[in-house]
Amino acid sequence: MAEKLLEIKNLKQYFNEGKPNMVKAVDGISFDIFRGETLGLVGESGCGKSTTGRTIIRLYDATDGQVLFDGKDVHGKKSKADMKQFNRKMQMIFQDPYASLNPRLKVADIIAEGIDIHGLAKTKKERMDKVYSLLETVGLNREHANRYPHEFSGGQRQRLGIARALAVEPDFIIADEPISALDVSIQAQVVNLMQKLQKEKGLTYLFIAHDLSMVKYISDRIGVMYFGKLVELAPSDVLYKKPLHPYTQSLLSAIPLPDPDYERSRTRKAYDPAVHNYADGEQVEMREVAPGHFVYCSEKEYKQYKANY
Amino acid sequence: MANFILKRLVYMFITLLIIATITFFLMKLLPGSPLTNQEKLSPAQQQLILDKYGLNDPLPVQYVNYMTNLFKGDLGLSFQYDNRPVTKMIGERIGPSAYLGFQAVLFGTIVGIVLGILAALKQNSVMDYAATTIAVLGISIPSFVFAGLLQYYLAVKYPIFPVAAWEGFEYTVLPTIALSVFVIATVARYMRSELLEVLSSDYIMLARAKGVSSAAIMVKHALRNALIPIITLLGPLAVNIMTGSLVIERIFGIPGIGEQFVRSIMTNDFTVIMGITLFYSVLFIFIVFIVDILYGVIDPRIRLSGGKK
Amino acid sequence: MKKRSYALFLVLLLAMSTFLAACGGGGKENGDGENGSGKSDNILNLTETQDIPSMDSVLATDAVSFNTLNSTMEGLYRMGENDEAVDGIAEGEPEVSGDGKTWTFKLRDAKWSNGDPVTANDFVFAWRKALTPDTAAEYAYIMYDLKNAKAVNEGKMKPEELGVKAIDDKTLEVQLENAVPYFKELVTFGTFLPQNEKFVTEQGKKFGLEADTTLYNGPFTLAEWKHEDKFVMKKNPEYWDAEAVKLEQIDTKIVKDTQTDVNLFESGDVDQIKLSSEFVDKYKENEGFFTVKESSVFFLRLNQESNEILKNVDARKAIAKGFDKKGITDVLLNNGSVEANFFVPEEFAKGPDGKDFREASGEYLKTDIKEAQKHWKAAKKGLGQDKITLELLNYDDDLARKTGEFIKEQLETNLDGLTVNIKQQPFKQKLDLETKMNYEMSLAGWGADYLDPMTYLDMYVTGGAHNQQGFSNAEYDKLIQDAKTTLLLEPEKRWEALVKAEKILLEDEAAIAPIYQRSRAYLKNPRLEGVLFHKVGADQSYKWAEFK
Amino acid sequence: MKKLLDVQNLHVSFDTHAGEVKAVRGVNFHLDKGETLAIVGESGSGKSVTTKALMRLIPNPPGRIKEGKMLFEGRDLVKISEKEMEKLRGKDISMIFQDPMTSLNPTMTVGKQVMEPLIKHQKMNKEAARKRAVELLALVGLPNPEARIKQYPHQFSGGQRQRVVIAIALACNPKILIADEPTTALDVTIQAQILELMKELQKKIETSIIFITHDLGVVANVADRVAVMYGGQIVETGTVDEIFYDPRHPYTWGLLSSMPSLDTDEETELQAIPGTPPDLLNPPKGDAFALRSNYALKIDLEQEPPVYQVSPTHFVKSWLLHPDAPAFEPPVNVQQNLRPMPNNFDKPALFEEVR
Amino acid sequence: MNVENPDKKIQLQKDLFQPVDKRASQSEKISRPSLNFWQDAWLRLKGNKGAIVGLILITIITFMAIFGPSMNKYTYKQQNISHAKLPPKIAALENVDWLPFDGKDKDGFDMYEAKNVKEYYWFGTDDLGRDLWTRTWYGTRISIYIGVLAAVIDFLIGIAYGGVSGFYGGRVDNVMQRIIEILMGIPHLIVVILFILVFEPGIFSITMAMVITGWVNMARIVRGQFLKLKTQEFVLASRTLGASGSRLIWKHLMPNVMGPIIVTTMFTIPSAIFTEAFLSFIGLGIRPPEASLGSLVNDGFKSLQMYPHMLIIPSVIISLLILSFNLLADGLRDALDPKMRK
Repeated sequence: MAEKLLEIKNLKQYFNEGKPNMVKAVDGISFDIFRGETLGLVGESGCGKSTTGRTIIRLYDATDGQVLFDGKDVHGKKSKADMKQFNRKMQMIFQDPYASLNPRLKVADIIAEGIDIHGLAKTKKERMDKVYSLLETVGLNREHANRYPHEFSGGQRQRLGIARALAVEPDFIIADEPISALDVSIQAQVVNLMQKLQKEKGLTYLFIAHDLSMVKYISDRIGVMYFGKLVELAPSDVLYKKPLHPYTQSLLSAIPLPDPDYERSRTRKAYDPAVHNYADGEQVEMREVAPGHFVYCSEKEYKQYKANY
Repeated sequence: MANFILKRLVYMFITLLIIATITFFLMKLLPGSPLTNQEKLSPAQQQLILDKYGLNDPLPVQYVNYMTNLFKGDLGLSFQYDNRPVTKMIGERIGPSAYLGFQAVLFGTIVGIVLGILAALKQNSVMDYAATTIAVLGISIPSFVFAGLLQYYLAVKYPIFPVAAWEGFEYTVLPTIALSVFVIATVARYMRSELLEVLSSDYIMLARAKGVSSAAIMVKHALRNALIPIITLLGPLAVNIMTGSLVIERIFGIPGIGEQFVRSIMTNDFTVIMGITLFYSVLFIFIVFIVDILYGVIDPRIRLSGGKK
Repeated sequence: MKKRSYALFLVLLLAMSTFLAACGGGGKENGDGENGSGKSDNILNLTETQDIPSMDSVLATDAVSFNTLNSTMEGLYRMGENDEAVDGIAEGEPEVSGDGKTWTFKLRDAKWSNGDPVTANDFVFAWRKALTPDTAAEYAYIMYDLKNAKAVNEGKMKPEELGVKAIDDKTLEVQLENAVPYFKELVTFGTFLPQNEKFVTEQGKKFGLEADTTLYNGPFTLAEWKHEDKFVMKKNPEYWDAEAVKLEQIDTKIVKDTQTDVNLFESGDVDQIKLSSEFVDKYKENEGFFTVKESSVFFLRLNQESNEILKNVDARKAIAKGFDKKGITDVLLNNGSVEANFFVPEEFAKGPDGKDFREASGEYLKTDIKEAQKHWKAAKKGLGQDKITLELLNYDDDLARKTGEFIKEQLETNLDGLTVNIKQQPFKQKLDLETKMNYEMSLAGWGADYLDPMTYLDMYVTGGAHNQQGFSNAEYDKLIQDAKTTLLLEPEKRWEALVKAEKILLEDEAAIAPIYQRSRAYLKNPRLEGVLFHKVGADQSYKWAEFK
Repeated sequence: MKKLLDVQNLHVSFDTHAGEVKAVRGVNFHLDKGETLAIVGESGSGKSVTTKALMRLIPNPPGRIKEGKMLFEGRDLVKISEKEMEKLRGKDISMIFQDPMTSLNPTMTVGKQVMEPLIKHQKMNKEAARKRAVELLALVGLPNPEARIKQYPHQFSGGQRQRVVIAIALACNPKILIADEPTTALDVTIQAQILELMKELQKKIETSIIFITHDLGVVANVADRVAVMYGGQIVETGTVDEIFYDPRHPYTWGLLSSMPSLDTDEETELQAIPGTPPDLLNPPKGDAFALRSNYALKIDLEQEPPVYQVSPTHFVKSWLLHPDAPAFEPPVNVQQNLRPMPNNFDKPALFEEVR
Repeated sequence: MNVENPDKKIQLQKDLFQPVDKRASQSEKISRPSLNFWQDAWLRLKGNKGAIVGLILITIITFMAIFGPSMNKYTYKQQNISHAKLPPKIAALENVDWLPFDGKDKDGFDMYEAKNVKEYYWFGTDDLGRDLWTRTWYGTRISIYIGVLAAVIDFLIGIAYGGVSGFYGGRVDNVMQRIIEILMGIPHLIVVILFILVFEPGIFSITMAMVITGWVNMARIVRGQFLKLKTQEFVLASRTLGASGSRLIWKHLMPNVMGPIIVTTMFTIPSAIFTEAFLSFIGLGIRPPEASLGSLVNDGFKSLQMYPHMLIIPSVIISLLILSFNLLADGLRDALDPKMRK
């Protein structure tokens, strides 16, 4: 657990920079991901969690900050070979199972894309064998290789997306809301698969979601984002049991659970950013309240959290 | 808003300058000279006349002269019609073309919209096929044949309308019909597909769920939304039609600018070609600009400063 | 608006169904409308294919301008019946000096439409203006017979040195370079019309651009001029010969499409139209149908300067004889045009003996396929080629196009191994290519500027401005030169020289391949009479027109 | 309690170029006054189609109600004319759609859209309707409604738009409110607010709600009764407690066990339902769920199961309740929550009532 | 479908109530036949009557354009001036009264008899005595050729320009869009005419003249599609895999823009045919004696009243051709447009 696979330092991603409609999608966040763990990233839509993921994998060039993967900076100039190497090590699973597969390609070609790009198969047969084994890995079978994406259901498509990412044997996978477009019954298929793969292949995940119960289930640690900032980061149990930031508390109190009795008694807490009442110039930053439990807070709040912990 | 308009105006101005320059040099590519009765002129005389119009100057000098005059609002004199100022010629010709064009666009749009609605109301019904067929039939016959037949049957054989001339409303009926055919077809087809899309949208479903009647849904909800994309279409279409159609103007004896334009090209009447081209470009760019502004008025989602969403 | 749209829409549907019905049944009847009904008897309705380019007589170059000027202006003389000059502002015959070079004209009392009298100075002013280089009058060359005219026009002399002066208000004296026998007819040409100096100066650049910036002294005045739409002429009460003018008004509508023209006639909106050949069959039995023979001759220019094949006289003769001219005149044109086995047209110029030029000369280059093939064989042998490709330059006129297509097919069929490619260009561009001699064969036409064979024949002197095909023959040059100078006072000899020249041009050299002399078919309201047609200058005169 | 709505043997099909898609295949359910019925099922199970059929909003072509009755206060909604249906829509039955971003007309002010049903059904004049619209928007918790009725939908956030849609739906105090996944597109915090709002308003105007969702958490939160749909049919209905604490259908088991609760730890594997929903172009023979079920019997592949009644309110369409069927244990995390239901019959009875 | 009499079921054999094996693999089975995008589109197209009518007509006309000219002994340029302007006459149909194929003119006068013509001209002759059957189909061939050629070149330039502009985006796109804006501001007519004047009239220059103004439309469509597609997740996915630009373009973007492009191309063909007809109208059409439908219609137009066959036959064919291309294009749009897909 101790080895840092990914270090994110003060990452910033602004869109339309310098224009009146500038958006600070990610506004200076820092965190580490350890080898073999799953880090969950939650927050409301528009809070910047997806942008964070895409910036890490360099779909966007960061406005500022650093992303160190295996100690090497992801952003900044890289040779083609380095870039290819990087692309093999870090992969992504996308949110929309309908938009994430090219409708004009056969499943075999979709899955084999990484194999083709990186020349991982020497013969056609080897290529197809890999495709078949990947299909089987994600619970589909070889007959599916010759079909087109639109013939598959959402869950199946999402598994195809996973197979595609796995084809290059990555170390690290960013899962960008991989289950939020799926039905409940199907979500478990994907989550189980991801867990299984993590165990088998020692993968590291950044799991981005807004479904808190699933995130809690799959993640080792969870970060909560609010308007481009990371407001709380803690091991998942701790986060659920001792949420410190009022936003996290509000978020947790809003999750409905499949238990009528619990639902009858649940009360929701609302979050009003005004409660912080930060003074001008007050230093607000991530502070470690307890070991591994970081909260975005002022010095005053920090003392308070610490006292009540 | 003001900023937006100012910026656009500057853009428009630069675009026009470039267009003027391009046209100027394009025209120099035209083989032949603008002299009217060259057939019988001696070479010495030809030189004399070319001198008079400054056509013997080196090209850069001609260009500078032209642009200087352009800034003064002077488009020069016609070669074909001795001493007639181009500005005046355009002023006289544009009237009938614009009037006819406007009438045709108005009539065509209304008929097109009605046909489009009829077609969309019951998709794949007899009405749909009939409306679509009328729409397509109209543009399947070459315009000069169509115009010729209109004239022959409705003016000569059955003298309902006058044959040709430019003397009052009844003289505009046949050319308007002939001109509007294209508008009808274009608008009807767009209207149909846009309406089909709008009618299948969620907010129409909600309106129906509110108990709004079909007629009210069409008028209050669907039409406006379906019309928005048609405005983009209609702008340039209107420019094209209002700047005159050679065919219609020739056949119905209309003193319009379309006929003038073609003739000036065929007779190398440089100044007139330039003048009409610039006039067309100004109109085109201006209309596109107006359409953009209109968009903001009709579609509340679009604010001029922010661009389209 | 909506209701109206609906109605119009129904009309549209009706139109389409009628069309379909007509297709199926092949509509039997067609309404030969009653012509000219319902219109006032004193108003003549006409059409023109284009607007008047200019009402400034010295700048006018085209048929519409000259026609309108002819109706609204009066020069020293005007063209009367049979292309004879009749009195205009000049009263009676001019006085001609013994050497034929000084002509003195007496002017009658006539008025401009603003009331000013028409004086000799008006002529002097206009003629000088026409020849001033700044004016850049394109028809200036027609005045080159005036003394010093060419020099003035080329800026080598001052306009004041031109051989024309006003002795007094009513007397005009003209000096000529040569004793031109046809000068009286020549001054009927539009460029010789007078202009009121005061008015012209007043109007400046605007002169001749609008109805009210132009001054008239002819049978009619231009009362209304809507550019590109129509123009209206009204009888001029100030005209010296107003009594002879029967029409009150002439309305001319600009109509560019021949079909529309016919439709307007059918609907009775117009009293007289030119018929294009497509319509001749339909109307040739009509009471109002007639044809008018013009002076225009159409021929193939054969470029002998740059084209190796056409340098060969046999090849030229083969081409000139190798196509069916009669097919063109009788089937294609179908309007009274005659096949041309000549260059100087028939019924055009009469010799000193009063006989037509054509009677004095013969027929050359008649269609004769066998002869043509013989020549062709000889040509191929001479050239040492068996496959020959020639380009035929043509222009975007319907008749020209068809003529070209026909000739191409004929030549290719009749002359073995010949391929003709047609290059079609707008008229302007075609002329430009001819001027640059950048063509091989070209379909061309030439119309007379004055009533003398010279207007055709001097084209082909070596280096002539309109030679444009590299034809050069010393004997020819000499004959023409003599006819222009030394022989002027010996009409018979001059006539012989001209006949000989044409023979050299055609029979010996086959420099060009004549095709046809054009006639035009017209359709008029049968009650319309007295419209005169001319072979030079303005095409028509309406001064004496009337409805019977 | 009186049945406000009674749907009997409803069949809805869509004609596509590939053939007839039988989206709803014989659905029976009823709705009592004042209650909330949740319909749960995955996408394609026919839940949305069922409710759209109730509103007669199935676009025709390609869709059509093939068969069945929809009795609303004794009137069969299948049979009445479109005109009469228009009078009902928005007044007696109204609807909320899934995506608030697209369910408001972008070119019409919010005020007008709220006023529309008021003017249509309550014959209000413009002024009265406007006043009422302001009240309604205030009621659904939109701040500053006076100013906001003049604004256009794009000036509202997703949650606010859904509030507007609710205001529209409730404008005429409908007897039935159909909410088609009203919170699926929203963030959890907003979802919670909207759910609270709906419950609050239900109390105020005593409307009955049909709530469609695939989120069992939401079901637990809002429902009085639950109908579980699968493959175009309702496979289990019961009170909310019966469904969560005494589920009988293997599909319901699957649904419940595929969701982690907050205390499911990482070591417990989720019980995923394998495979994909059936293609209703060619519905499988027998029990539609059999192919994905861990508890399938041979007969499931042959014959469609009948409906068994477990309690007066609890119905299950499964062969597992047949006396001859072997006794299966439900999955572990369902077992954890099982508790005895007081109203259960001794033995499931074959339900024969022809409804 | 409905539940059978439940009483019977109670007595069902017990062995039916045996658990069956877990059939997870079977549960992933896809029951529908495998259809790729194009097969699916074809199915949709087949359902569109208009499109099918269009397709059939195009096939027939194309067939005639290829084989029609060689169906009789005449060539498209062979003249027989003594046989000029004959109405249509077809051996088998000459005695059918209501058909206009009896060799009689519009006044019922038998022109063949009058001119002593023994031959049959199926579509009559023109005013140079050329066989109109041959010329019409020959002209159809040229027209289709011009239309298709223009469309293909439009297609290539449009894809290249629009593709580059859309794919690279940013400043490149900005500059390229400005260029397009300027081009749009210049009246097409002048460019078209100029082009033909500079490069002598002929099939190629006519086609190029149309292309020179036509590609802009295609480029805009391709660009729009590219801009839209390149943010799609499947493209992002490919980028995260390290796909090169050309791979993204050829494997991912291009196949997905084919739908709209094909539709646009289908609309380009009729408009090119029409433009050619217009050029004929102003005298800049195909070089004689070649023929195109446009030039035939234009020639016939003048003889409308006297010899209607010279106008009607080519008009009907050009109209049918345009109509069917439009119908087919409409159908294709419905079949290929993702908006219309479920």
